[in-house]
Amino acid sequence: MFKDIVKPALVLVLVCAFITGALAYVNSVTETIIAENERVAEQESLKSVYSEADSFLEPKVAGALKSEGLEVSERIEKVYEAQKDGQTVGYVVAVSSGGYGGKIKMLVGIDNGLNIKGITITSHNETPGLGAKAADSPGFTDQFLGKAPEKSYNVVKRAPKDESEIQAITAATITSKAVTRGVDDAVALVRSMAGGV
Amino acid sequence: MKELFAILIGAMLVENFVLSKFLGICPFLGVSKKTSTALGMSGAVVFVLVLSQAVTWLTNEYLLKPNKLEYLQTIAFILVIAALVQFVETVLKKMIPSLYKALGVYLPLITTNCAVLGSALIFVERDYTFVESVVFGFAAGLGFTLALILFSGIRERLETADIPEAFKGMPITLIAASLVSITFVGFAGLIIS
Amino acid sequence: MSILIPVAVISGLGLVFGLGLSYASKVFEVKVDERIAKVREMLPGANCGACGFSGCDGMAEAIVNEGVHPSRCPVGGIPVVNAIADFMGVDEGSIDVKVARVLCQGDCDNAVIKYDYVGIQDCHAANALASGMDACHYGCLGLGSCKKVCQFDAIVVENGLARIIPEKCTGCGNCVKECPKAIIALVPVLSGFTVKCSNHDKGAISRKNCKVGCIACQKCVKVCPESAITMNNNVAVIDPTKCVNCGECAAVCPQKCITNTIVKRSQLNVNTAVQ
Amino acid sequence: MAEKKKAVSVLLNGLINENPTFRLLLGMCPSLAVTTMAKNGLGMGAAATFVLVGSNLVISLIRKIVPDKVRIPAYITVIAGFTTMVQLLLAAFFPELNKQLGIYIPLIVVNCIIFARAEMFAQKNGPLLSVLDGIGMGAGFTLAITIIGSVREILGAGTWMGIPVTVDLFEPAIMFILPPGGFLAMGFLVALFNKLTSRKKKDKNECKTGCGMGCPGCSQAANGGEA
Repeated sequence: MFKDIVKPALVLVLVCAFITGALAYVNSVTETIIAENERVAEQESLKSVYSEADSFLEPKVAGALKSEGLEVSERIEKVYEAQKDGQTVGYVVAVSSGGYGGKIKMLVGIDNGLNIKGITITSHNETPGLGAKAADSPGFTDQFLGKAPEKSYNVVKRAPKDESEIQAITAATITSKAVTRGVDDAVALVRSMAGGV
Repeated sequence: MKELFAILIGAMLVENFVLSKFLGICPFLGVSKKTSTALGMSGAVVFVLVLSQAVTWLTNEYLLKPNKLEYLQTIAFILVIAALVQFVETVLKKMIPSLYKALGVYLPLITTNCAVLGSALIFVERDYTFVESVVFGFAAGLGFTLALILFSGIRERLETADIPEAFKGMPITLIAASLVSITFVGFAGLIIS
Repeated sequence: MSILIPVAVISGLGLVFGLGLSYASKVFEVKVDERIAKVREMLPGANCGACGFSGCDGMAEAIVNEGVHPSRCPVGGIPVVNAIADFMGVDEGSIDVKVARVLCQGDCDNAVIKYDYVGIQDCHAANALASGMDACHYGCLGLGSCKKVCQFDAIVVENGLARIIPEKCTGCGNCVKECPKAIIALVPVLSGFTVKCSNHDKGAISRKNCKVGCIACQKCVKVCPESAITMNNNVAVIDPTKCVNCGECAAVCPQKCITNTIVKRSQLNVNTAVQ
Repeated sequence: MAEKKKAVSVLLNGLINENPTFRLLLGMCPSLAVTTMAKNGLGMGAAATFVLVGSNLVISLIRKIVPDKVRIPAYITVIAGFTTMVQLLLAAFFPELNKQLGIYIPLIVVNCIIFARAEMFAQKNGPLLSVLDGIGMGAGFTLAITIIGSVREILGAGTWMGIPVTVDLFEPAIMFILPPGGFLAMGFLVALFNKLTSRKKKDKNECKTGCGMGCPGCSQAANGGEA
């Protein structure tokens, strides 16, 4: 009875315990460093989108925003408040909209005056060379910089006439539209948050 | 309901486990010599995938998440999968010996099958609910079956083709696999979300 | 302290699975006669089917359950047969070890060809096309079908003619079944002399088709002291049981198609060591 | 002396004649998925080697006490333990590489090479030989996937380790970064590997085909030598 039931179980438990013990120790050592890395990475990406701000408050999740009665589309993930020497000068909105190959996650920096400070696409799996151009070459996202239009942007195939028109990336209209919708939602949210000042 | 359907089609065609996510290639190349063995293997993979998705989801939800042990995911999942496969093997050996003989050596091979652990890690990354992750596992299994049977048909034809010496065996199979996976790239735009 | 919780969780899992697995393997124990596993290990494991069973597993089961005599496995040779016989407590019995031999000498230089064959490199394919490119209807096509099926790498195709290496051949008989011309025969390894030709045409025709074909002149039949050679429809056949390897026939054969294939004992592959 | 020679042969074994990726065709999942860039190949190879050596060592130490019933779960736990260790170390000290290799680090656990070596080698040999085998196999694996990574990166993106190589030589074929390119590159590389290593084995006098086109036929089909 002992030989073929308890012994195997015991050995397995011993192996598990020993290995997990070592792992837990390694984890306790690396945990702080990993958290630090993640925080630094996050700050960096926020900074790249909103260079003037010097610090960012803890993000508010979409659910919390909804409870504040703000206009939150299901593309919004969370919002960081951007501060410059203590004052809230603008917001960074984390948005994720459905692109060609799947979800495109991006950060949109918008100041109180509804000017778009910067956009970076944090993760996507669009086809390399086509949809991926939205993330790799800044040309596309720079079109959004500057004053956001009253209503929403519209995506055009030819050269844009005015501020509110965005030229789509050739052969990647779905991606271009997805990014634009994401930016529109971010602007709408910030507009409702900043009370349309 | 639409969400489940999207996952089902997505995992089967768009992110086909073998041909676009590169998971489960070892059995895919090793076993697809004959369609009969391919059928047996994919049957086992679907069976194990569904079971393992359910069990791993429960372990993750009630064991790992409450005490914040996310870093132990790999070890816990693989332990569950290995035990599950061995359990299935012993039960099959007793209950349905004919099926066990048909699967033969492929059953323990599933433990090291990247698709099973891969799909477990994906449902964590996308934090699917229980039903969604089981459907995802099932769809991934179907995708695996589709790719495997499609490919074993091709390989049977390859046997009679006149292939240069250096390309015999695995190289020509890999090139055939790349052509098949080009067709699956065509499904990329299918995501309806 | 924070180390304890993870260890507890994973070891808990380990415990549950350890107990579960060993309990399951106990409950679902399939009664298997462990002698079968032992015999299986002793068998060569080539799964060639020469014993008539589906493979070594089938053979092992047959030896243990149905009392089949181990000598049915030619591949293993004497040592394997003796080992299993002792294990099973059965007397070894005698075993005449067989080796395959190609009964043809028609390579590129000797055989005349009817047409240039540019097709799939397979004897069956060539044979389907007017029974092969060789003028001699019975000759070896040299496209290596036998070589493809030989698991022991004992067949070499040289200059358009298949040749079997006696040391490597284990007598499993797969090539005998495979050859579309059926000119590979299993002969006892002791038999020194064989007529390396199997054409049944009359002398005149065979002389036209091949430089080294048997022309049924019957000189060997007359000269053999043990009268071990008989004519079988225009080709001489040596009966291995009667042949004493004196070599008279080979000396007298005008076409030189009787060759001396005595294998020195030391060359023999340990599997087919003669008693 | 024999002991030392055996150790060296075990070490070199993994590199050429039993190269896990090109010869045994193990560990296909990571070697196809991660090798979109040579740098990834190197990173993945190093991580896999660390896990392989570590798990070979531990498994060869505990191989006597682990009963057969729980052999697979126990070995897998050891391998998973090392993989998670690599995962944590990478996340802490090489975050950038960790982001690139993403989901494929945990998949080292089911990398067939490691489990195969554990079953085939570590279970039968002592710790020292197992570690050497781990290093040999790991080096072979790293070498192979770095080669695949370089081929795919040069053809697919025109750069190598990030440095643009083929500036205007040709328009890079994006297909090589996509999954089909992985299979294709792997197929040709394995064929090349077969061609190179099989040259020694081919015996000259064997005339490959029958006398289809008379004797010249043999020479034309074989390797140019006169029949």
